[in-house]
Amino acid sequence: MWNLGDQEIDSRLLTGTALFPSPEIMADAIEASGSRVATVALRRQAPGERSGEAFWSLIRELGVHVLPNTAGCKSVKEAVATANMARELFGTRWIKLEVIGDDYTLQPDTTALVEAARVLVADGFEVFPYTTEDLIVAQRLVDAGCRIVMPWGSPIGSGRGLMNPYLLKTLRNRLPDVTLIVDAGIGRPSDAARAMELGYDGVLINSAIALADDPVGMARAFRAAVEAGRLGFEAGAMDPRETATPSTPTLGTPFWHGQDA
Amino acid sequence: MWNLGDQEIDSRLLTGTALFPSPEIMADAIEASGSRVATVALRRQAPGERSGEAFWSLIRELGVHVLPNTAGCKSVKEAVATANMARELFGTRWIKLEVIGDDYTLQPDTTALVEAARVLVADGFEVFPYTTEDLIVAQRLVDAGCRIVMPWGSPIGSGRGLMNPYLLKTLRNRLPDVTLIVDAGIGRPSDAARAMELGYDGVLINSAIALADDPVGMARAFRAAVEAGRLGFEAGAMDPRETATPSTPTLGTPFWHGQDA
Amino acid sequence: MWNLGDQEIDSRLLTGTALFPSPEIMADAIEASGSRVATVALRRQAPGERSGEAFWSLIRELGVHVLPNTAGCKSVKEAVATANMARELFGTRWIKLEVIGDDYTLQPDTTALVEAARVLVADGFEVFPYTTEDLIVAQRLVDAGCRIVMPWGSPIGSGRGLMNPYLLKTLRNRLPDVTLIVDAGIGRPSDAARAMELGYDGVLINSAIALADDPVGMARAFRAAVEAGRLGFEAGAMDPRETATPSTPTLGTPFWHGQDA
Amino acid sequence: MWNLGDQEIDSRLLTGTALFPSPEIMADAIEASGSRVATVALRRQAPGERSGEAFWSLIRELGVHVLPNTAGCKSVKEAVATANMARELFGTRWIKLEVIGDDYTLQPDTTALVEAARVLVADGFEVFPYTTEDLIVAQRLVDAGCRIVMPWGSPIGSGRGLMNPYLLKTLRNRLPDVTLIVDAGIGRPSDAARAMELGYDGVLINSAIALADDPVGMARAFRAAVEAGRLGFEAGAMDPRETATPSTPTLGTPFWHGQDA
Amino acid sequence: MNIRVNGTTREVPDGLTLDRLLAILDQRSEGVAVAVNLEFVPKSAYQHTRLSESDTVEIVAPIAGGLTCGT
Amino acid sequence: MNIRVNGTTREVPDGLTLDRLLAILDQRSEGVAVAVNLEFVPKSAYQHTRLSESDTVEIVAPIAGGLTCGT
Amino acid sequence: MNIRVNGTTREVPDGLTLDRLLAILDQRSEGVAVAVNLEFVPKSAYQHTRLSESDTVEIVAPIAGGLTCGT
Amino acid sequence: MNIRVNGTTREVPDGLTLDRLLAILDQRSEGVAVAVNLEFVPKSAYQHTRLSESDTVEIVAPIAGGLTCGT
Repeated sequence: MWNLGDQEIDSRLLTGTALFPSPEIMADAIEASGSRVATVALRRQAPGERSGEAFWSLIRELGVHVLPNTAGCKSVKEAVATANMARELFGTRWIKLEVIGDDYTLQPDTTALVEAARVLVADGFEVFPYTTEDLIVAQRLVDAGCRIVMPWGSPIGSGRGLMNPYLLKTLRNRLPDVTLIVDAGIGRPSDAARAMELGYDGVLINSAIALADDPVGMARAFRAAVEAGRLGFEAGAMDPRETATPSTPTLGTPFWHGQDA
Repeated sequence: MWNLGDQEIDSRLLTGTALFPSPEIMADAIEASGSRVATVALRRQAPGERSGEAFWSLIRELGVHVLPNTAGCKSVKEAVATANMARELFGTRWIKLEVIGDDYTLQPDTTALVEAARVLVADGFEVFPYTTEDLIVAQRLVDAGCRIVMPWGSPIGSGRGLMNPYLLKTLRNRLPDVTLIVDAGIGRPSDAARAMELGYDGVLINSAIALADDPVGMARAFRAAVEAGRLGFEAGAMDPRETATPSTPTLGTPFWHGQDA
Repeated sequence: MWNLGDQEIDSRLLTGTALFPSPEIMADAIEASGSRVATVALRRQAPGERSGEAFWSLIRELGVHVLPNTAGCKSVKEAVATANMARELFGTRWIKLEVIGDDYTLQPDTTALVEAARVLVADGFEVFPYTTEDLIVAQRLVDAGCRIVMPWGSPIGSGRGLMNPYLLKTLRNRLPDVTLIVDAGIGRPSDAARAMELGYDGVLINSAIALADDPVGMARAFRAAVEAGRLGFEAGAMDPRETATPSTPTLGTPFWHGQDA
Repeated sequence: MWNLGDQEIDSRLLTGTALFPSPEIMADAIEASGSRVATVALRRQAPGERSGEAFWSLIRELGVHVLPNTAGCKSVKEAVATANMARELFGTRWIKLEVIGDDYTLQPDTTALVEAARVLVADGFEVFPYTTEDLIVAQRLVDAGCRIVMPWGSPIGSGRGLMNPYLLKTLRNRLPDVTLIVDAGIGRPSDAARAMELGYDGVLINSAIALADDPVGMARAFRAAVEAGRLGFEAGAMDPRETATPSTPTLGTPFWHGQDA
Repeated sequence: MNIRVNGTTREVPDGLTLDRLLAILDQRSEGVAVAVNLEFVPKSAYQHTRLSESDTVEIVAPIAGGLTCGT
Repeated sequence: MNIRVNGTTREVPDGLTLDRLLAILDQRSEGVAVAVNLEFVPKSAYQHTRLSESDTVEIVAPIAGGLTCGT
Repeated sequence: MNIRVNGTTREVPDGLTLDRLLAILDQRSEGVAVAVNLEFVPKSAYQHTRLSESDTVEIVAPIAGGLTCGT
Repeated sequence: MNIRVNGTTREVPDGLTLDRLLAILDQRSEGVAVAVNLEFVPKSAYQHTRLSESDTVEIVAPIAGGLTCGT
């Protein structure tokens, strides 16, 4: 069990709900993942349409904590309005705050992000800001009242894993009391394990599960990987060494060519 | 369940028994790891000493398959004699064949390795050769009758993980029907997961578990990591992409700046 | 020849002047490097002291363009005052703008950086901002009037080379008309060559030259490396391939085992 | 100047002659590269054909040392016969010994390689064996009488650079007195610089120059890169550090927030 | 007067309130949330929120969502 | 009155001008630049810049410099 | 005659058999395995294996083992 | 008799010598080198090297060459 915001939960894997082949596969995959937190989004309602309700029912049945995002927002104003709409619709004060600065890399606009975080925290939200590995920005988010910071591993949907483990590790070391979650770019279970070994509190996965040949199987894989990485972090991994070292003791090796022992 | 030699087993994690803080911790760690195969070695018996028996009893109680190694051997002749002594002592025809060519890197002498494998296979052994990622050597080992090939990840005990994933992947692709196990150098659970994602059939871990601050916890970590990597392999991971790709559909984004839709 | 701000210069290597074993070695190294731009700084003058003048004379004799920096500044105000003092003292409107946000990583505070850049550009400076690889920040710096942007390779003085080649390459692709210079973290000549191969316009080196066993020799090394990387970029390097490809044509190979040709 | 076998030469770049767009571009590129050694091969002569002579004349005009290879050979016997034919044809006892064990990876068959090297050294050849980064094999080649050993960087023509810098460095450290040349896989000038920084005596490049958009420009790039890497090796590069370190001295920084100094 | 609803221009009666707009659109207020001119409007205020010429109205509903979406 | 010069507190005559401060410090104005209270003061203004109680004066000179310096 | 047992030179009676050597060493044959001059000797042959001057005998027992051991 | 020359089967007179083979092929001996049955034959021996049924002859000339060539 660990604390994410004001909730005590038993899984360190957060999942997205997009891009799955079907709603059923999504539901099965989230269940298989053991995840207790699922991200959701908003879109314009077409007149007379009802698919939003069906989706929302499905999510409610899963019994997970819902983490709405401000996907697609490009300004503080858009993000704040979207957060408020999400709070009303989903009945949660959690908000995954995204303020995108570039359409190609989908990179966060960190200046606008900090400003939006400040507004939303003041308005009672638990803000989960999606940011880069920039330590100064992370510190500003914390100063703005964020208890959780979510740096990217690599650009959203790229599946490139952890582009910059050195700075991610620095972030962890410098912000020991902040809940840190790697939020984008993870492609393989080993990437998620690596993030957890660095001491991150969780990882958020969407594309890597939803776009696998077998999303449910991949959900299981990430569940195990996050557990593996966390256990590894807690058990204190050995450091890499420059040279080879035998793991069988050398004393008493048979056929030792040598002088009288 | 999978087949390792003539045995059907349910774990893809093989463990070493050396370097643990105590025999009890070793036994607990192996149990926690879920491993069904443990490596053992031979050493010169000091007159009147009995510790070998105590160790051997402990291993038998664990109920695992025993995989004796020819640790420390530097010639075909030494390796063959050691394999035969091990067969008599441990009552198994399995042998982890090591013929070391260099004291500093503990690197296999692949020429002698192939020759020793040939002798031992002819003599009825199930040979698990410890080798490099050299494809030609692996092919020769297969030609010599090995059903299992164990390339290193990096030098023994170095904890550097997979030095050369490109060649390890090549080996897997080119020898699809051989049982391939990464045998040395793995330092972190994520390394083990990575090896399994490449399609390897198993990994053998010793130092990384035995030298962790908490060996039992680390054994659990590796158990989960091996499972994660295997599940990930079977579920068909997405490929890394050059560019960012949104995982929330863009159609219908609120506040879309734009023309009439 | 290329254009750096309003100057036409013939070397793409910019050098720092700090940390050298002696002023003479500094002068010899800069000369050996072929660099036409040297960074300088300001410090508090102790009463009666004159070493600043000696240093300044030495630099003037080298005949290089002087690029003062705002080293150590942590706020917009400090940076702007320092830039103005530098302009008066060194008689140049060039300023390497550093606004540091963290004492341990010496990481730029990108929000303050953009603000200071705006002020200084309006005041007639040619601003060389030291920043991260953040594309949005780089774009803001360009919007603020910077013609030159200097992302780090890795933290100052760390010698870790290019931490994040993927984002550095993205920056280059997305800002094709901006003068881009890698400004920190380069440790080895091959790192500098790599930066230039990515299409960067120049690199700024200090520690890697000044702290080498032989700074003058290392200056020569970096001179050649920058040239190599630039030539390589211009000549259009081949892309890495997944598989081996012979460079000797196979047709007509002697001893071809085969059917009648 | 350095010694390659019994020759004193002034360039550490060896070049291949294959895959160029035209013989003229090949000649111009070799000249631009400053290389003093060019590899050549043999092929079956079609009746009445004369192109071999034209090629041979062109090479002779370049005035470089000719290094014939045993390209395409897959057995000791083929390699030895090819070496002897090459000696007669090219009038040199130098031979680049290749014994290929796999058609896809073009990987050396190291066992056959050592055997062929032994035969050829005994027959008076100066053998340049193309091998992997395997230390034991390299030691056997030295034992067989080779003064020069040429490990691959990565598979021939793959342009993947140095796959395994750790083992290449180990090879250099363990065989300080052997002439070591990286022989395949180099894709970019920075790869060549890196190999030289590791202390290698030279690099052999073919595809990366011949397949560049501008082979002559790329030849110049590699010339500079090899020089840069060698100078960097000789000048003693700084080691990467875990943390940032300022290169401007901190004492006397203006605006130092602080106590009375 | 003309207003924009979810990116589409519509002609509606002058002084229309938000709850009436939803009625016109045959849109129940459950399951949606609304912003006018980039400001969130809570459900309780629909009745009293009077729209003006050129107002921009966003009516949104839940959807599956992962990380972000570019537009 | 007390002012701070380069981080050190000093007692100086009330209403001192910047050029006089430099003279007191035996500091030629060539080769240095000055900021008062984090604002740059150009050389031409030294004569007319009158210091006040608690002012912070920075007098700086060239030094070798590379990238940044933490403080 | 002199033989080497596990790296140590020992004087033993001429023509000693392997089972007698173990008895002299107070070593039960269970739990150990033996090689003479780098050739494995199965337990069933101890009784008939006669040692000669300068023979090298290895008597080994189980130990924890991981990957390899350099010597 | 039949021999193979550079991979192609050819019928040639019984007992043909290597220099005669080259003549038949209209191939000058300068600029080429020869191996018979995977053994190198130096130029000086062409005259005395008599070919037999099924012999394999390789006649090679210089070509541009880089690293290796697979076949």
